[in-house]
Amino acid sequence: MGQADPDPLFAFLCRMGDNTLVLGHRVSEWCGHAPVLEEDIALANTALDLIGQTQMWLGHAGAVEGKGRSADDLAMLRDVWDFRNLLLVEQPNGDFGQTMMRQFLFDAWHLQMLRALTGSSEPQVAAIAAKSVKEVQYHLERSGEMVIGLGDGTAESHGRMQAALDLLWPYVGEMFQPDPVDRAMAAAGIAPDPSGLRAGFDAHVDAVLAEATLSIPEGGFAQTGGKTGFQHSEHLGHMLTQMQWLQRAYPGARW
Amino acid sequence: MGQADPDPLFAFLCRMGDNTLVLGHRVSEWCGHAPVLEEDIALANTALDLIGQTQMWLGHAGAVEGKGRSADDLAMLRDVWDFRNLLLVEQPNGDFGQTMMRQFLFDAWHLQMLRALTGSSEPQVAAIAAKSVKEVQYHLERSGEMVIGLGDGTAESHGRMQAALDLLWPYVGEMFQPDPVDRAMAAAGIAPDPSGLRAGFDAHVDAVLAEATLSIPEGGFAQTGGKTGFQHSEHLGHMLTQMQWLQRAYPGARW
Amino acid sequence: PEKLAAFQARIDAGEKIEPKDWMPEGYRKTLIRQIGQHAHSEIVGQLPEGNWITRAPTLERKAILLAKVQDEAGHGLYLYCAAETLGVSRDELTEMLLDGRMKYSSIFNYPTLTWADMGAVGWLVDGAAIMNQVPLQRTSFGPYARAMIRICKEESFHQRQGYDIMMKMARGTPAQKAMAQNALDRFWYPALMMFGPSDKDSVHSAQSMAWKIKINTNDELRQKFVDQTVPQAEYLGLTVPDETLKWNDDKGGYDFAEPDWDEFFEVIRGNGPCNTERLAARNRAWDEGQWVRDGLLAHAAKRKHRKVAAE
Amino acid sequence: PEKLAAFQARIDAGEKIEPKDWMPEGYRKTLIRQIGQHAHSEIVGQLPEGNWITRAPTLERKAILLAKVQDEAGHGLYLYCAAETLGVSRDELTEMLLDGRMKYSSIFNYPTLTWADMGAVGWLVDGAAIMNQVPLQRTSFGPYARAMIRICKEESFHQRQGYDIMMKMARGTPAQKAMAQNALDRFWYPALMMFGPSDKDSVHSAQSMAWKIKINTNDELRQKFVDQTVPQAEYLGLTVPDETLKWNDDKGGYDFAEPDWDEFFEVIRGNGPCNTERLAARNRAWDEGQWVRDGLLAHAAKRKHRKVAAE
Repeated sequence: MGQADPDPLFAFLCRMGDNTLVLGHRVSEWCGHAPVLEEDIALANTALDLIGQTQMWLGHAGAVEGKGRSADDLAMLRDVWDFRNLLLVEQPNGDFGQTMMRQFLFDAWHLQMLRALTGSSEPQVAAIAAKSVKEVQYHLERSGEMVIGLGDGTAESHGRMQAALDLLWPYVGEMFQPDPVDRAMAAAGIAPDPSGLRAGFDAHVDAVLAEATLSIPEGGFAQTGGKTGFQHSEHLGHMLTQMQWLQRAYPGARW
Repeated sequence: MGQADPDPLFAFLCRMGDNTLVLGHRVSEWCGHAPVLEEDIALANTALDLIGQTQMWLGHAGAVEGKGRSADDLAMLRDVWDFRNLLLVEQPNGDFGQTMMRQFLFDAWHLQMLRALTGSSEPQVAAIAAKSVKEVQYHLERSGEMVIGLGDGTAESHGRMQAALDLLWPYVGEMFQPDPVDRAMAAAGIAPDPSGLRAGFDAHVDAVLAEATLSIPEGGFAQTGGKTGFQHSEHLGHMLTQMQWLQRAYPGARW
Repeated sequence: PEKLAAFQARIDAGEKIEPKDWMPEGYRKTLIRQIGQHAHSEIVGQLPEGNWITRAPTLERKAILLAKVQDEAGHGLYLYCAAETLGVSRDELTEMLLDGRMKYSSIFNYPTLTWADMGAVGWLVDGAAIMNQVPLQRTSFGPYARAMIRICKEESFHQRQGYDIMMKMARGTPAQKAMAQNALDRFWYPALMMFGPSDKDSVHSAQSMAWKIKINTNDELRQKFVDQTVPQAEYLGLTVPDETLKWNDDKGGYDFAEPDWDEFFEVIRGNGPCNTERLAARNRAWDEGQWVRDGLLAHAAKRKHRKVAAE
Repeated sequence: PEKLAAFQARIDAGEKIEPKDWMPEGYRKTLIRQIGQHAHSEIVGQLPEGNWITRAPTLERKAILLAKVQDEAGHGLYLYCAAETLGVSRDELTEMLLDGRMKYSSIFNYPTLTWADMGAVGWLVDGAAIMNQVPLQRTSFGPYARAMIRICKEESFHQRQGYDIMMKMARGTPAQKAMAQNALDRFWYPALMMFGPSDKDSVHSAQSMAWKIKINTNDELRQKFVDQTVPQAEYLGLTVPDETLKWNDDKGGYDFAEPDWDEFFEVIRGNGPCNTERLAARNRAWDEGQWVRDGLLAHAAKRKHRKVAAE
């Protein structure tokens, strides 16, 4: 519960899979409520990609764990403290701009991470990354365009995007802070040290934000506790009440 | 599931208890978010009264059913179709005015009902009603004052209260439509025929709404399906995901 | 009048009418209403199923449901495009939906209350929709007919997925089976209503049929739907909530009870269980999206301006 | 200066200062800040526990939790009243909370993540609060001292309820026990921070102690809290997350690790896990309540006017 993750590979796979699970869920909350029909379709596409990636990551996590847990078991039957996603992805949707900013910041990290993972010493990790990297390349293009379009749009859209950036920026640092799990993965050549991804992230994000006429807020404080599972935000538990409802209410049923 | 309620007394007790359970839950959602501190306290009081009444009604329902289900079992382990509350009480809080209008319309019916039930042929029903009636008398005074104060306040508050009345009025009819359960209760002298409560309700509600300068919308259409359980609104299921989360996630645990 | 006769002759000959062809105003108006309502139904139809996406029981079920709702948005898009060829913009149509001037299918004013409803909607609602839409693949207006061909293909896929959910539920735990029966109890009559009132009470029918905008009568389609669906319910081990339901050898189909048409007209009038919520949800999406649409337009204009300036 | 000496003499003699009495500006200001912060803490403190009211596991637990949060609102009310006797209105204080000029206890910027947190908050947070507040029953300012008497009575009731939740969890299923330990792991150091930084780093301390606005040093109270709490944790079978924790016979108390004061100062600066959300929630409640407050005021004015007209 929380801090001690005895098997770092399992923990790492849960981190990858919980990120896509939780963000995919958040994005799917938009279904039927987007500002334009084309966005409804695009958001559903993103969510579908993320759900598919979740099935791969958590499926492999279950296999590595070796206790017979399926991807669904991991998604539907763990409580908050066992989740290993970044705090960023569990943040609420807010307005459409906030959703797009969250997506953009995540995509920019995600792409760096997946690119590095395509060279993983663990063949299954490399394979999942290879399958995901093209999807995420596309996510990043789209979310970047949206950030630019809305950041450099009207005064109102600019203001909203800047507010979204101010709100979400403190969740960026967590993506790059290495911890024992990361070090074990790096030592085994399974995954990169996340701190090494920062330069690539910054280069891309700075360029997009500049074009979007948005400014990164001052102060480098980083909220942490998501990927280690030590302390999620209150939002995650509320998400789980919905996401896990049927599996909790009807244990053992097949759907 | 739904239509056939083999034991009308059990069904009737669930109706009473589910009304207070669901409305108590809705009111408790305001906790910490009310427009004035005094209202936070007052809303908590109302919710507490309603939870207390729920314990009595559902406790007695479980006893009548004779299958060993406690009030908590009934509250926490039934799914939507087994709930027998009025559609009115499961409607979302909306703004403070909508919450107060819902409360007022419910209180006005609730008081009529409880007064009649104090003379029930079923001693336990009469006893619960006698305990509840003073609380509800006070709820009605308060919610009526709020409806008047906000209806006859500023143009904005008037507009919001009229909108709340327009939205909620179609849920009033269900309170007074008798069905087989009601007829069985009336025949046994346990509860009044609900249609007989309408005159008292109308007299009080008309007077308060007149003072509040609000107009009852035209058209007598009534939404139904809550108290029979045939067709609740989509809101109830979402409420249950929260309300029942812990009992569903940790079956058999004691708290 | 000569033009009119020539137009009718083309239709009778089975030719497709294309947007640039001459057509009577009545034909155009009727088509705009019909295609627009159909498009709106796809859009509003996202909501009852969208209501369960965040509660889907497995990752796979979530993906299937999401993909389905996404298809509905896609159908809305084709249909708005087909309507636009008749000279009405998507925004105009949307505004008519949002302020209540245009309708959408009454079925989407019913709530989805359990996971089994995802099955029932696919099986019964998409099933009834296909029954309505298959003949429209042969409708006289080209863009509409082509949109329907594409849509029908996806809808029948959705229907099978819905039936598959029902099957899992009907063969599942007692609670799941009860959910499945409950869903059928609630959706049976609303599904029958989807074909519209009996033809004798239906306005517009004769002219629409002459124009091949409508191909079969409402009662024909409803009968066909019942005849197809009842054996499927039996196969699932579920009971259709109609005590009068009975096979009639003479007509080679089932006799069945009419839905409550008073309820139908109340739903059309705005008194269905979810009318207010559905329209409120769409209005909210539209209003809260205003700044997004404005922002993207402003950016596109800036970009264009910069490009021109740079040339 | 003479007045000042007389004032100090009254305090030294154990007399209570009352609102109408003369008092130095510094005394007034310090008290407004302290009572205001305390009131704000009660108000913001509704939120972390309020977060679990809709998920309480039983009807009884829901009622107990709701009553507790209601008590906190009541404490806020007494304290605002006490502050108002010093010439500042509740609305002024509220605005200073909402725009960040005034603070509230840093502990409420931590999230509540499981039901066990309802136990931990009661046991540790209310426990620490009582430790701070009991001496303040003897504070020199009359209205404040009287408010504290009332509040302390209720707080110790809350603390027992919290401990009772922890007990049920710690003696419950393995999952419940794990939840209880997890809650202790997260709340231990934030609870230690509630006493403020070590006195050597604390501003205002000396003057406040002379004025009997502050009675004990932060370190004294923290030590007392640890000494009281560690055996309670042991009784629950839970492990305090401090490997250095050790009984020290010489001082008759525990040696324990300091909390991470960098984290404390970040939280104070607005960088706690929930600062943004807590303030946003209070601002939303206030802003969305504006029309209600305006409406009720307008009605009261109308009513008064009518009454006057009728006389």
